[in-house]
Amino acid sequence: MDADFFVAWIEEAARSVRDRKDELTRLDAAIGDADHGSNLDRGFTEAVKALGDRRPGTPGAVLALVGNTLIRKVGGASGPLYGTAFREAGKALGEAPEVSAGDLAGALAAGVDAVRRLGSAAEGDKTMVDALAPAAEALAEAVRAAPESPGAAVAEGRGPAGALEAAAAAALKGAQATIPMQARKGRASYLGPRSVGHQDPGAASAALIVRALCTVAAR
Amino acid sequence: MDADFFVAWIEEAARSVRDRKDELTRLDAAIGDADHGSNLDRGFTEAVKALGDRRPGTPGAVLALVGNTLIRKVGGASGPLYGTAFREAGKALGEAPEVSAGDLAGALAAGVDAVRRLGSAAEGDKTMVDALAPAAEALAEAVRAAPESPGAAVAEGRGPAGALEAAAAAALKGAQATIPMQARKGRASYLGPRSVGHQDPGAASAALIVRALCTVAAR
Amino acid sequence: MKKLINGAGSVVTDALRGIAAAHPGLRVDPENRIVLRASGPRPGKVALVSGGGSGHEPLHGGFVGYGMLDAACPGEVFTSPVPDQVIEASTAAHGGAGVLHVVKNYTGDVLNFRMAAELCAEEGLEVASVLVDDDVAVLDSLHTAGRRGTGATVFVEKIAGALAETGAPLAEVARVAREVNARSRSFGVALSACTAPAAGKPTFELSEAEVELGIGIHGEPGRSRSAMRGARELAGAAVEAIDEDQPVSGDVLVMLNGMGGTPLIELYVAFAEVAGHLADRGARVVRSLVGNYVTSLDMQGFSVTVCHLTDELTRLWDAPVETPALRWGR
Amino acid sequence: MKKLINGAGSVVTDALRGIAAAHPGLRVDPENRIVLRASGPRPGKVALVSGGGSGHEPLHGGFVGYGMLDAACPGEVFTSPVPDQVIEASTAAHGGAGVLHVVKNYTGDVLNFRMAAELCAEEGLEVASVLVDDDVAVLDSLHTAGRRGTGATVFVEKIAGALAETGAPLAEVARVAREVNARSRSFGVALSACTAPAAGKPTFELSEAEVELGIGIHGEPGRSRSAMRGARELAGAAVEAIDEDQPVSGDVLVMLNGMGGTPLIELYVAFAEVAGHLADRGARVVRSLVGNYVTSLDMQGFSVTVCHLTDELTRLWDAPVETPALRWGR
Ligand SMILES: Nc1ncnc2c1ncn2[C@@H]1O[C@H](COP(=O)(O)OP(=O)(O)O)[C@@H](O)[C@H]1O
Ligand SMILES: Nc1ncnc2c1ncn2[C@@H]1O[C@H](COP(=O)(O)OP(=O)(O)O)[C@@H](O)[C@H]1O
Ligand SMILES: [Mg+2]
Ligand SMILES: [Mg+2]
Ligand SMILES: [Mg+2]
Ligand SMILES: [Mg+2]
Repeated sequence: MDADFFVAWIEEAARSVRDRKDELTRLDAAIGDADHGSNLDRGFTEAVKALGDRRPGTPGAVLALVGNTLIRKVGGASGPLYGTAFREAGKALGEAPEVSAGDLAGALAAGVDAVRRLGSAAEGDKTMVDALAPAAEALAEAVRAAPESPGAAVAEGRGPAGALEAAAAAALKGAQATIPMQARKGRASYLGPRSVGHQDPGAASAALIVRALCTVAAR
Repeated sequence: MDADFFVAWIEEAARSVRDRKDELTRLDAAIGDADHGSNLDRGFTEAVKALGDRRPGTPGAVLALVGNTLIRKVGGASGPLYGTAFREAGKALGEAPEVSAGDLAGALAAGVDAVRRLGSAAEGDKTMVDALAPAAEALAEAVRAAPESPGAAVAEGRGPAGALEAAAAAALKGAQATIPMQARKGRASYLGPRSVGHQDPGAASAALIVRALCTVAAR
Repeated sequence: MKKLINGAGSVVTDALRGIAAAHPGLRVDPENRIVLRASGPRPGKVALVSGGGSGHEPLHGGFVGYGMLDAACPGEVFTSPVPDQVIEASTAAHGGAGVLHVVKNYTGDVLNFRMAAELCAEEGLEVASVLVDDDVAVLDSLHTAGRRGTGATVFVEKIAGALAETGAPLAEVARVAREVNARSRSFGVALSACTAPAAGKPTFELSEAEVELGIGIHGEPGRSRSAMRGARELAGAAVEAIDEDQPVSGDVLVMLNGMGGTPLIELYVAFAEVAGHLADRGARVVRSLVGNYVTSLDMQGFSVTVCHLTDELTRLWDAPVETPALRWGR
Repeated sequence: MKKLINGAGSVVTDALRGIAAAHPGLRVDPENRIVLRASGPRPGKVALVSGGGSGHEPLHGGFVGYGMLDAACPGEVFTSPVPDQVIEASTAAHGGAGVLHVVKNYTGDVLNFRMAAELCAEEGLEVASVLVDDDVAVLDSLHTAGRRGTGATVFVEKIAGALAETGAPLAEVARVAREVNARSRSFGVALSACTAPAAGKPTFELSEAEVELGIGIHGEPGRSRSAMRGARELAGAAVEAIDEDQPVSGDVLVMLNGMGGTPLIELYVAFAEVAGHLADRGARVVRSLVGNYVTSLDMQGFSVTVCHLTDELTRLWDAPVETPALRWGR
């Protein structure tokens, strides 16, 4: 996977966020402040623009630019959190012009760790971590199960695309699992028990973003 | 008709205004500021209280007290207008302990004239004058047609009660005739052509007050 | 429409208690319903007295204080005060140099203040009156009660109040008050109707797609209903109506006034557009107010008031003022 | 819900243009979205910088000026500003004596200000931060993001701003800011939800018979829903919640804050009740603010903030201030 692949991912994520913008905002209206959809839409739109302007040459540079753009353009809680996640993921990919599924798994793990640290959030707190962490684990697991042999693995559905499918499914499951949780981080925590019964908007957007990765890999 | 008759009139008017308070307010909401019902209710309630406290001994004194109370308690346009009408009507009755239907007709005419002067309003301007003026004329007319011979006149239905019935009917007709008018005085005039199609609240309350006179006379 | 009140019957008295508790610079007499300066009348100074229905807060009680009003008399919601209040206020505020009544042009206000002025005169109190009638939405013809008094009231009270503070005689204070009124024009737009506590429901119904143009400050409908548009177009409609009546030019004082239910962020959006439209017409906004000054309960919407300044008016506008709602220079 | 705007996308920039047009004492940079004092940084004075999502006007831009903030950075509606804005504002406001960031305790504000502070520090700018977290409706436990910052922000900015104006060093200014926060508690009540322009509909639904108790300033629902009651009872609920957390006593500064859609007459009614409840508990309201200071777009409702004063805090509260939304003494 090269820089173009990662650019394509961000473009796909941007499309998907735009398509689901109102739904994300609606989720945020229920237990937050009704801006998550516009926040991410603004951020990913700017990220795509920045990528088009600067055309970074490596996967690491792509993610770094995305992370910085999100930090510079989103604001709110999700801006620094997603921004830092992309920046740390980019850092993990180093300066290689091509990366493997294993590298990607490592990058995703690094990104999730960054969110955990910055937001002091653990799984079960009803945040984006609840979608991102299982996705990172599923990806690492799939990669461990099918070590790098692109041809065969892809044929069996366990290559990058198959592994990413597992990650996307895990993210979605994780996002849905936030519904019964009581929030302990972010704005939703102010609601106490009244936060139960609603999906966390950040977990929902995280599932979309991981799904976009899988969509692009399956092309 | 003595002071008690006039006190009974005001009590009946107060009851009637209270009963129709919401309707008067609704009429005022359509082309004014939605306070005519509460204004008159407050005023007549206070007038009844003042009459109870002070028990004036002549018809003229009753009306003067009512007028002063309305001026002191109502505010708005209707306070000074109705207040002055009652004061001038009271003045016209002088200090006589008993007054005739003819005296009453003269008093009503004096009251209407006072409203006309104070409000610079003519018939057709869509104000209380459009109910009061025809009532005063009808009363004067009925009295002219059946000069003071209480027994006979009452039997024919043309005594005080009959004459007052004519006045009340004229007031109601006058009030309803304000519906198609375009207002030229008061708040409703701000609406220009949009004031057409609504009954003037002051004309409606005037019809109630004249009707109360008739109700009491018919007892 | 929910209201933060104890009951429709006590809202004016309850609010007066709040005003008394909030502003030690005021002396509130809830019994007689008058609001005075705590410092009492200043001998030799013309006293400014104003009043009108409640529901327009901070008008008028919020403008009592140094450099502005000496007394205010709030009536029931949207109902002009009774003469007794005006007489009481005038007597209490009188500093021996006469009293100026600032009266908004509504039949009720005019009649009640006139009666009060006559009775004051009988008592030997010198009273002059100035009528504020700045609302261009009302055709000023023999076929109406004349123009309504709205936003310009704030300008009249501020500027005449500043002149009174200098010890100017009654005739002079009345002269400048009339001049401010003559040089001011207003126009209002409603996005929603207001709900009077006693009525319990909105005075008119507006769909999501409509606005009322040319509304007053008592919940009455406007001159016309029109399609809802953006802030730029609505501001344009207001500026155009004003400009048609009194062409805007030169240095102007502008108030972008909220009707009570519109948040400040939106008022700033509208003010930017008003300033733009005025500049397009060659006028220069040299002084301004943006906020809720002459409200109509919880109505959503705004009004624009433009006053053509002279050097004297600018100087008096800039003079110190210390009231709950307007304060600078001290 | 109609809005007086040109479009959801431009509301913050459009409002900033209005703020710029209305307040010559401010320098507004709509590009970078920062609001500064027109007079520029004062050498040797600690600079106060605050910011947060838009939709809370006059917070924060309306508190920029002598005796209060040096700069404000408004984010999108209800969205904390980005680090670039904070860095830009801090750099522009810096007078060589360090910068105090006044940060309301929300994850977004905390993270963005923290990132900005780190980057400022890397550039050699001395930055201290004070976190405002006064809202007693939120349980302050490990199971939440901690208490929200609401009304006390105004007190912190005013009082710390007054101290900064005296030339006090950064540590001192930060100390007094933290003290004000520690001595302040707030509680809010909503009669209706607000509508964010981008969302287009209310964030929650409330029937005519219900209120939300313990709401924040971002349209989020409160801790609980309860039956609609009169102003006296609702004010009582707010005072009680505050008193339970930090018993009210002695001399207090009280803000009766409107959420944006509630008219002033109702805020005065509520303030009278708050003052009464506080008196019943033995506290004395010696300073107060009644009006729209920390709003939540067009939400109807109010919040109460109580600050336990010390002589120092009272003196600093009384010190001159000259901002669009708070002005006295000059
Ligand atoms: N401390 C945290 N750790 C991890 N994620 C968080 C934290 N706080 C908030 N979030 C995530 O951010 C999302 C909200 O993002 P957004 O609505 O854009 O920001 P804001 O809450 O500032 O309005 C939440 O749904 C949650 O997933
Ligand atoms: N100039 C006037 N002359 C006669 N009647 C008037 C005049 N102005 C108003 N009215 C009457 O007063 C009524 C309104 O009374 P009310 O609602 O109590 O006062 P306000 O208009 O001050 O709210 C109108 O319906 C009209 O009948
Ligand atoms: Mg949000
Ligand atoms: Mg009326
Ligand atoms: Mg009225
Ligand atoms: Mg937000």
